[in-house]
Amino acid sequence: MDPLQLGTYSFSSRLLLGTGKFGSARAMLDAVRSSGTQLVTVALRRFNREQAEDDLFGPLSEIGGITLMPNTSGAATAKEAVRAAHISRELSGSPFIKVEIHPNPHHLMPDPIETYEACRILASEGFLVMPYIPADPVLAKRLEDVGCTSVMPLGSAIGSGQGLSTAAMVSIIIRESGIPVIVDAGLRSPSEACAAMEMGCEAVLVNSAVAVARDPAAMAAAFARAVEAGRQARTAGIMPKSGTAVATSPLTSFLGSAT
Amino acid sequence: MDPLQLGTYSFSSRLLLGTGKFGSARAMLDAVRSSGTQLVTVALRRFNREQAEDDLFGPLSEIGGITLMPNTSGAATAKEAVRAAHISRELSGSPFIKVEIHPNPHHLMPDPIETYEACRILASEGFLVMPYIPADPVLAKRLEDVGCTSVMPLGSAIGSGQGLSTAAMVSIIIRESGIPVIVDAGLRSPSEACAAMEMGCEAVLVNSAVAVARDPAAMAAAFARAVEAGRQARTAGIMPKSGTAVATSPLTSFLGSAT
Amino acid sequence: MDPLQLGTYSFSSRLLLGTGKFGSARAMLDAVRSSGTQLVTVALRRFNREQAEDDLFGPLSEIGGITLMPNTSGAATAKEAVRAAHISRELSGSPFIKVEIHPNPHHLMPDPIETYEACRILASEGFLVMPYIPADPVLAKRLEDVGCTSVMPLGSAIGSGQGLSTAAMVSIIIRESGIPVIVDAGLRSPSEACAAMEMGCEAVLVNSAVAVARDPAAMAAAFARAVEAGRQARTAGIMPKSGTAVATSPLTSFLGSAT
Amino acid sequence: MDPLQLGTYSFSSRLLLGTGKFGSARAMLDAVRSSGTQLVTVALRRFNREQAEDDLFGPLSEIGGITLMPNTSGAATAKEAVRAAHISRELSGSPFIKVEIHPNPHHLMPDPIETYEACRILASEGFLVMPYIPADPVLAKRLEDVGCTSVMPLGSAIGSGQGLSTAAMVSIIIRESGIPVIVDAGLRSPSEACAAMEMGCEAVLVNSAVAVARDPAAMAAAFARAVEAGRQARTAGIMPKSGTAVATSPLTSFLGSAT
Amino acid sequence: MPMIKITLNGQAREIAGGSSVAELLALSGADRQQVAVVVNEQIVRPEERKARILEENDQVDVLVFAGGG
Amino acid sequence: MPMIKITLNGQAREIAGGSSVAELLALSGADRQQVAVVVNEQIVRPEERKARILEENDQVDVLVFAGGG
Amino acid sequence: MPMIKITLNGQAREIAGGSSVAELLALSGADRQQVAVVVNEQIVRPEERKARILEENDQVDVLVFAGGG
Amino acid sequence: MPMIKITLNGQAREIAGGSSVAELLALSGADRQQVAVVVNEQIVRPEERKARILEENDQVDVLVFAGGG
Repeated sequence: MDPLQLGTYSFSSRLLLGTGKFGSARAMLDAVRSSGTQLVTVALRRFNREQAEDDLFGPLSEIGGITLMPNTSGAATAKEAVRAAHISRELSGSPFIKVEIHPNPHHLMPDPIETYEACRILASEGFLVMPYIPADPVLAKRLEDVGCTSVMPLGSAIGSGQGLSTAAMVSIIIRESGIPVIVDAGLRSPSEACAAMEMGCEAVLVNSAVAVARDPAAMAAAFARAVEAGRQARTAGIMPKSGTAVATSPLTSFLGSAT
Repeated sequence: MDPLQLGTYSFSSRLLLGTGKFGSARAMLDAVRSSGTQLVTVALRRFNREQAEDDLFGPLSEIGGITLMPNTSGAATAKEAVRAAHISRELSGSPFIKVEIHPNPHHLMPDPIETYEACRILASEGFLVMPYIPADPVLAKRLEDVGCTSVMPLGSAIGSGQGLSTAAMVSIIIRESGIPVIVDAGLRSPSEACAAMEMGCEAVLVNSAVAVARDPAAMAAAFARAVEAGRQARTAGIMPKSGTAVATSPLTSFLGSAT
Repeated sequence: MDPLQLGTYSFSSRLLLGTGKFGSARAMLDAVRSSGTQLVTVALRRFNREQAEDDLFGPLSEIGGITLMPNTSGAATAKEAVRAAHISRELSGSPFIKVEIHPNPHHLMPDPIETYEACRILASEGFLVMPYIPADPVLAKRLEDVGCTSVMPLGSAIGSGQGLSTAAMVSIIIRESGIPVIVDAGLRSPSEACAAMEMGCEAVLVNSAVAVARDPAAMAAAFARAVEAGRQARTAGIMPKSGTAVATSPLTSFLGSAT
Repeated sequence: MDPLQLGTYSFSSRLLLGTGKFGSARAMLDAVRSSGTQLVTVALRRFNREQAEDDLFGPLSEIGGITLMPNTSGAATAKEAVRAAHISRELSGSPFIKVEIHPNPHHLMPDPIETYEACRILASEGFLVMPYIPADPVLAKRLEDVGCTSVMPLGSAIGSGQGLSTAAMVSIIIRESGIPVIVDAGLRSPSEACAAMEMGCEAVLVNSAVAVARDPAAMAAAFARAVEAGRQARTAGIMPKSGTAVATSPLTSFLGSAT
Repeated sequence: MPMIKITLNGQAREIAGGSSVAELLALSGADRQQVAVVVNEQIVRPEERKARILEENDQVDVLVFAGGG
Repeated sequence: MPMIKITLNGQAREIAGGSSVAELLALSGADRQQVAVVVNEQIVRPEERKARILEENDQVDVLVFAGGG
Repeated sequence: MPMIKITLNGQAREIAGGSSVAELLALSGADRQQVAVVVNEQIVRPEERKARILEENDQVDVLVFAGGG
Repeated sequence: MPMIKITLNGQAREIAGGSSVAELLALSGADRQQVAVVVNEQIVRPEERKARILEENDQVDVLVFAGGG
């Protein structure tokens, strides 16, 4: 399939994977492998010698072909997000940063004002900025204007599995956008990821749906297939809807000839 | 993936493909090949020496690994459908018959009364009966009781591309059914086929969405991938929906520590 | 509003009300009054002197202006439904009969074969037959052909409150039907009843949504208003959907004149 | 019904009406009357002696009981919106201002950054600020924090008639909001307005759906009824959805007793 | 007079031989409202209930309208 | 030999009396592929087609598989 | 008296020097309804319109309420 | 040598005066993986950690990458 272009980076996989909420580091790593993902989100956390397994940097590096996209989770303001980005880059060596500023723990919805300010600053510092945003067409365009590499509108609340509830707005964002649009958050199943790709998203970011599946590695593979199917369908030209039925078989009446 | 079992037949592909409405026999054959389908629908038509290309029996046989499932399109009554089934079996040598009785050319919706009667007769004659039906849970169960091999509820009107508009009823049919449920008609894109598989359909039957795509062969491959993804997701255990957000990243407040 | 015509009967209210599942006979009667309904369903039950309040015939007669539509609930076959209809007419003196044949207590979905047979017989006997049916366009048309007064496709499973899940099929039924189409079962809130009327239903039948509301009488009034609103909107001409935005305000640029 | 409280103003009608796109001033005025609305939006336009009918101030004042809510349509920045608000207040004598800043004429989606800034300023100047916003929960909360009187999230693009496409986000906004939430833009029919009220909106603002109806006055009345129905349903306690059917009739088997 | 066995609304019951349907209704407290009576699958109209004498093993159903959707 | 009238796929047609179904197929160019043959609603199997002689007013349908959904 | 150039609602226009805003409104037929007047981005209230004399290059906007959503 | 008080990942802690950031990491078992170190909001690069001596009341954060979406 045609590669996903983000800044100067090119990825053959269009499935971005989050690493939170897995039952174990092993389960997460198996899912990363079977998903074929090349861009993976991680989050900063204070070192704790009792939870050495927390540290994902080593294990993820060993897989190979993986680029890290740290997020700014925990930041409630632009200032905090910028600081988290600086620390993350120090640790990851990656120019990618997922800007994620959600002050309210009940719904984890992004703050458009703080997100806009943080993205403006980080883009000017040369980060490849990937903001997690509400499905807001004008905000998306303004983030493009300040130099974001992609916009990542939410499908529904993080971890809710309520799917692409924002489809109408996301399709406007796609129509107007000059940068890749990636749906992030809320996708529950591969069919939803496939639908996002059919709409014209350049990629999808999934975490909970894989992490809490009974078999995360199998679910990761299923998402990978569905994302490819959706991209392929988009380029193959999806049929238009019709208000009426259109026969696929000849309606020859020979059968009635003798009745 | 686990095989699709229909009567004594076992298929590795869970995508059934219709052969109508393609721009050319060549386009159809390319789509059949790239879809990996093993069960293909065809329709009876009077021989016409001017349209020798109409005759699909030869070309489909050459592909290999394809089982034919003739349909009874054109039949408006149980009696006509039974006659079409007899003629079709003579020609196909296949025990599969897609019972399709739709008296109204405006919407091509199946007739439950005539369909029930035709299926009763054909099942008793040893056909592997695959009826195209409205998404009617009790009808589906009664068809199982008279010996149908599968039931194929419609997603929406044939060729309309309005998708799985009957999802609520189809999921009841699946819950109650002791035979494979296959969604037939109305699917517009791979994401819809994937969703049908996630719901628990054993397979999907697609025709228009592939036949009228800009690139039918690529669309056929996309459907194949999506069907596999949906089946795999079903078995991997899809996450439940949640009314609220559930964080995927630590919300540690270290970033605010000094603000 | 224009009256609802059913056989030779004319009703100013387009809200039909069921009487089951209410907390008390009083609550039910208050709801009937505040709904303004003129056609009410009841069900046969064996007399039990310990539950004299069960008997709704007297109280409903006292309200005045109410026509009874007994249902055949409990019938699992055409034969049982016909018998229930005879007994009900004896007791109600009303020509209306709601044919309701649902063999499966898990989903209470109607049996199309038995329903068709029962309706054929009862219509020939002069009943005003109102069958509760799956949202099946051909079945609906065949029931019209055998003399039914109306068809009542289900919106979703009885008592499930899942709304008009069958909208796509119901709209085909409406387009093709020569008799009033009434949505029965599954409606959860007034907006859904309103939407059914906007689609072109001639009336709606509601029971659970009113019976289990915190305030059944107020909910009954809300449904009555919503049904009127939907009918009025249907006749006032609902705007078409548009793929794009269309300004409602002048976009004069005077404000920017000096910037 | 309980009144709608906006700042120190109390309205018995919960339907706000826009005055754009009507075929004539007379049609608009008839719709305003039959809707029973008490809060009406208008837009500034340069005076043109050839289109004296443009001037709605006089005619609307004559109706009586109408409060004007001028909008800032045409403004592309906070600065322009603030200027439009000052001019509008001068002309209307009303403290209400609908802040509407949409730079892109293709989709007319609001700009969250400029809208936030304009609202901050106007609220501090004592306006009753009613911003038209994307369905963004955090933006809504921040607008409440700077003193807005209400937030008016869009249902879908202005004039598109695509309905409450943002329902999932709007319900989060309602759950979190301490000020009235009013759905503005995109509603196509009364059932959608009714649904918005059932969700917990305090009012709805409608324009195109009434203005372009075949019979605007009748449609306005239909919306008024639907809004009342939705509010009444909300307070009467809407039933929960159920995954399964729940019988409304006794399933006594007496009918089968002798079969 | 000897008692006879009948079935009333699915329950076995004894009543005095020679009783009429009307008497059964009165005994059952079912004479103060509109009811439908079915004896051995035959509907017994109000005007017939005095005359109709019950016999051994009669299946009697007495029905009313209850709440239904 | 005299011609007889038959109906082939709904069209009136004349052929030489005594012709077999197999001969009709050859004349019609329908002998190079798999076809189903129905004469007066009876299916005529390949092995029967040489022997089966057509008669005046026979209704003949020759069918193939075309694209269908 | 000499004419001066002003801009009225975006259009260049000449009026007699020394004219007031109120006179401009009368000339423009805008004195029979409620209008808002903005001169060089400053709002001119009704009570100020007689006294406010227009000068060369003044930008004048006269605004009314039209239909809007 | 006297102990000094610092804050490590939000927790009060004492270490020997004159200790370097590198030494603190070794004591904390944080020297076997890639970590980010922030002292008083300033990032301390790996190459600076030996030289950077901790002082009374320093706020030290040692961070790693954990799972996140």
